[in-house]
Amino acid sequence: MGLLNRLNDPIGLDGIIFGTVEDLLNWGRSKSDWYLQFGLACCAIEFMAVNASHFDMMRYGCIPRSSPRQADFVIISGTVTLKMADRLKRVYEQMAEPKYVIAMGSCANSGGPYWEHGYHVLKGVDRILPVDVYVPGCPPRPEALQEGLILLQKKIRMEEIFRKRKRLAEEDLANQMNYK
Amino acid sequence: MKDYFKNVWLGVWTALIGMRITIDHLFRKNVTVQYPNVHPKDKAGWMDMPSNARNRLYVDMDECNGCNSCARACPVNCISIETVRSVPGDAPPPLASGGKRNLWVSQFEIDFTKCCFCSLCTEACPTGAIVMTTEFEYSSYNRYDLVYNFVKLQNSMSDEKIAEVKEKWAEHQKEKKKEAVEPK
Amino acid sequence: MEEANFVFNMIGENWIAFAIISLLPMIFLLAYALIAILGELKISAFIQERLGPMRTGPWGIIQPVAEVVKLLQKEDITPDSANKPLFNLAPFIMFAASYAGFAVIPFSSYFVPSGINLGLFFLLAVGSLGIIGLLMGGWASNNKYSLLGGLRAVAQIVSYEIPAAMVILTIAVMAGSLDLQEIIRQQSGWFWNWFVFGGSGGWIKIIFLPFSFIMCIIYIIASLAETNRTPFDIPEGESELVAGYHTEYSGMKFAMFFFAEYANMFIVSAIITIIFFGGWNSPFGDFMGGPIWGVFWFVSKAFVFVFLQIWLRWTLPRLRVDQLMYVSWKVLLPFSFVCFLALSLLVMLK
Amino acid sequence: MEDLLFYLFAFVVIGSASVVVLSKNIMYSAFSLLFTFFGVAGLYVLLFADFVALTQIMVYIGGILVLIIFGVLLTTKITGVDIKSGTTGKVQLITASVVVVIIAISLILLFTNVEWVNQEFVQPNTTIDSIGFAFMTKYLLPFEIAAVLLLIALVGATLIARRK
Repeated sequence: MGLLNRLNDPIGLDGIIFGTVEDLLNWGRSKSDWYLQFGLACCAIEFMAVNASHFDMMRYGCIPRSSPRQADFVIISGTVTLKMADRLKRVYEQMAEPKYVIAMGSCANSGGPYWEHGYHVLKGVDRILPVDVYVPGCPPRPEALQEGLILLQKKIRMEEIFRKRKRLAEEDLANQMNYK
Repeated sequence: MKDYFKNVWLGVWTALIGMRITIDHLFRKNVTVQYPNVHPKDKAGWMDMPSNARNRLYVDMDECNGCNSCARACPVNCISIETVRSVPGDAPPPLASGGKRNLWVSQFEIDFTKCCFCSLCTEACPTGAIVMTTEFEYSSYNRYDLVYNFVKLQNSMSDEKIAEVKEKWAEHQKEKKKEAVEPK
Repeated sequence: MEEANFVFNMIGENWIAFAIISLLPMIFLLAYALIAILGELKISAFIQERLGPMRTGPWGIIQPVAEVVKLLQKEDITPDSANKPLFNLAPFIMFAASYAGFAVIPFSSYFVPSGINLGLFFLLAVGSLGIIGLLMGGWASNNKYSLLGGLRAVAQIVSYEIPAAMVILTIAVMAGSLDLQEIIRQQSGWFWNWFVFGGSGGWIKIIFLPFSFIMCIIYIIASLAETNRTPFDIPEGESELVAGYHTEYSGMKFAMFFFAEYANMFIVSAIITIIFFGGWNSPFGDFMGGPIWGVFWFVSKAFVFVFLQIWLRWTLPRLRVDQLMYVSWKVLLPFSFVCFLALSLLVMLK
Repeated sequence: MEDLLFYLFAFVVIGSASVVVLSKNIMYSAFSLLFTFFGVAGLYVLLFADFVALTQIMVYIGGILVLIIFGVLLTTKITGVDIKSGTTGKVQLITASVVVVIIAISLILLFTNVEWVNQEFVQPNTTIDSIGFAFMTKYLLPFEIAAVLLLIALVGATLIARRK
């Protein structure tokens, strides 16, 4: 189905050539996710559990990297205090594109138990980072984190590489037309 | 001198012990549970969900009488309930378990990004409408998808119905005010 | 030098032959790197009773391909305050240094890229070339962790080169040659002719057998340190230095460091195989002998030592810096001196 | 082809050596020594002195260059201050250039005036044997004296290091 449709316009950005290349690139990125060793609070315990033998995060192709330069995604596992937020943002900015973020647990999603009176807590990590997947739970079960991981991989598989540039150019053009 | 050789021997020997242990583990059966294939809710899983597992909340709107106990019990205020009082003669349908209801529950929102899954709301609930389920797979790409409005989800009240009920209550209030003013 | 390369035999000594000969180890290296990465992931997983990559192909066997595809499209960051020319040059020097080692490795009696008669010395010399790449990368990153990692790596490699050199000296004495092919040929026959069992010779060698065995262990330990593998991976110890000398590297440049590390692993395994375990010789005399089986024996013997390195990595904890220096200067070096004297005596007695 | 390689190596040596001299950043100087040493090793190979070439790589690159870089890294404050060589003043520059020009002119004159004997060169199969014999017979005394000197230096260095 998908492959046959691509035969209509073989050299187009959706065509069999670029489309397949895009699929391959997306496949590589989704199957080889290196995560940053970055634990913040109690969610990090569950995160460690996912790393350990019973759940084995490496099944998804996730290898721990301690340097943000080599990591592909970061799991915000726990409460992000305002003091840590600076550091977290810096670590995220040090990561090489393409980079992804999984917000794990209530604290990372929206401040969690501290959302109302926590004077020291960032109310949701999406205030400073673009979060890709939100995993609810306080803390989430290890399986829930794995589901988040699978969702992230699905998202990466669906990404546009060649079409994105075209689409952005079109949007740009449309914006300019509107402006005039 | 004797200590030196003892030390060297100890270093080599302990390394060999360690290597024997790891090579032993290399050929053992692994303990990994392959999550999407082996689900913890299946009995085949290495451990099924414990009976007191605290996961996603579920609210049975047919059982909810809008008493707000759960919202008051919630330590993080992640439950927000809006109720509309019913006018006389237009009472909501009774609870599924048979109790009387005086309030239309027009909105029952639980923000699962804030919820700390402490289960206090389930204990506070007089009718047992709010319960902890074993469902944990509800990650999402969008934070606002995690705010569950159970009224909408279960379609217990349509928007028109809510508007109608609100209007009725407003009219009722007006009439009451008029009645309160007129006798003077 | 006298027995020709099979490529030369087939198409004569011309440019094409040289090109093919210089590319063959590269092809081997690419294939080996994929296998070794998968092996590292899987062996580490099995040792910890996990499964390792499972969701990329059947049993995750194409995981390394995904890694390569990923690393190819990662952003290539050069930090703003880094010293750009040196920062970009370092991975290439590192990789060139480890690839240079492949120039003299005899894969079979009929294939060695360059059959110089100083092969062993060449390997020792080229092994020290990578240090500069490490130091360059560590310094140019303008990051304190990188710099410390680079300095530690250099201190470690320089001090472990001395026991390694002692071992190689011993082998030179025992074989009377530095030519790798000649060294291997002296170990032909059954496996008790290997240098780890004292080389060929009469029954007198039984007395010296422990010494040659200790020599082998000394070289294995020293080679672990020279490739920065656990338990000697303090240059990239995650708990102290973020990732050591390659903290600031990302994308393809990091992949080159990674690749060079795996190439180094193979080179030291190949050296162990050549100088102690008879290179491409079959362990059972003429059984499965010959040049084509030679490749099989050589590669499988080398892979055993690659496996040993991976096995040790998931067994032993990281050494402290002072312990590292203790092991090198106070344990390996005296032991290698004693063994050198003993084995020289054996050569005289034979 | 060998001519081509010779010019390549010569270019590498001269280019990197001029970087060593001219660069204001000491680190650049130190690291370009790598290419100088390597190019010289290549030239040795072209002269069929493979043992000397490998010794060049091993001793100069693996030992001395590392020591130089270590020295530069550990003696100068790295943070905040650019590492610069301090010998680029005008007086030194002029003096040095005069000396260099004189030496260069005399060298060129020397090279052009000497009658070079072009001898048919026999490629030796191995150079180690002859080096070993030369060390143990003809040049035994210099060899031993150099060894004693190195030993003295080693002991002295240990003594200095132990004193603190």
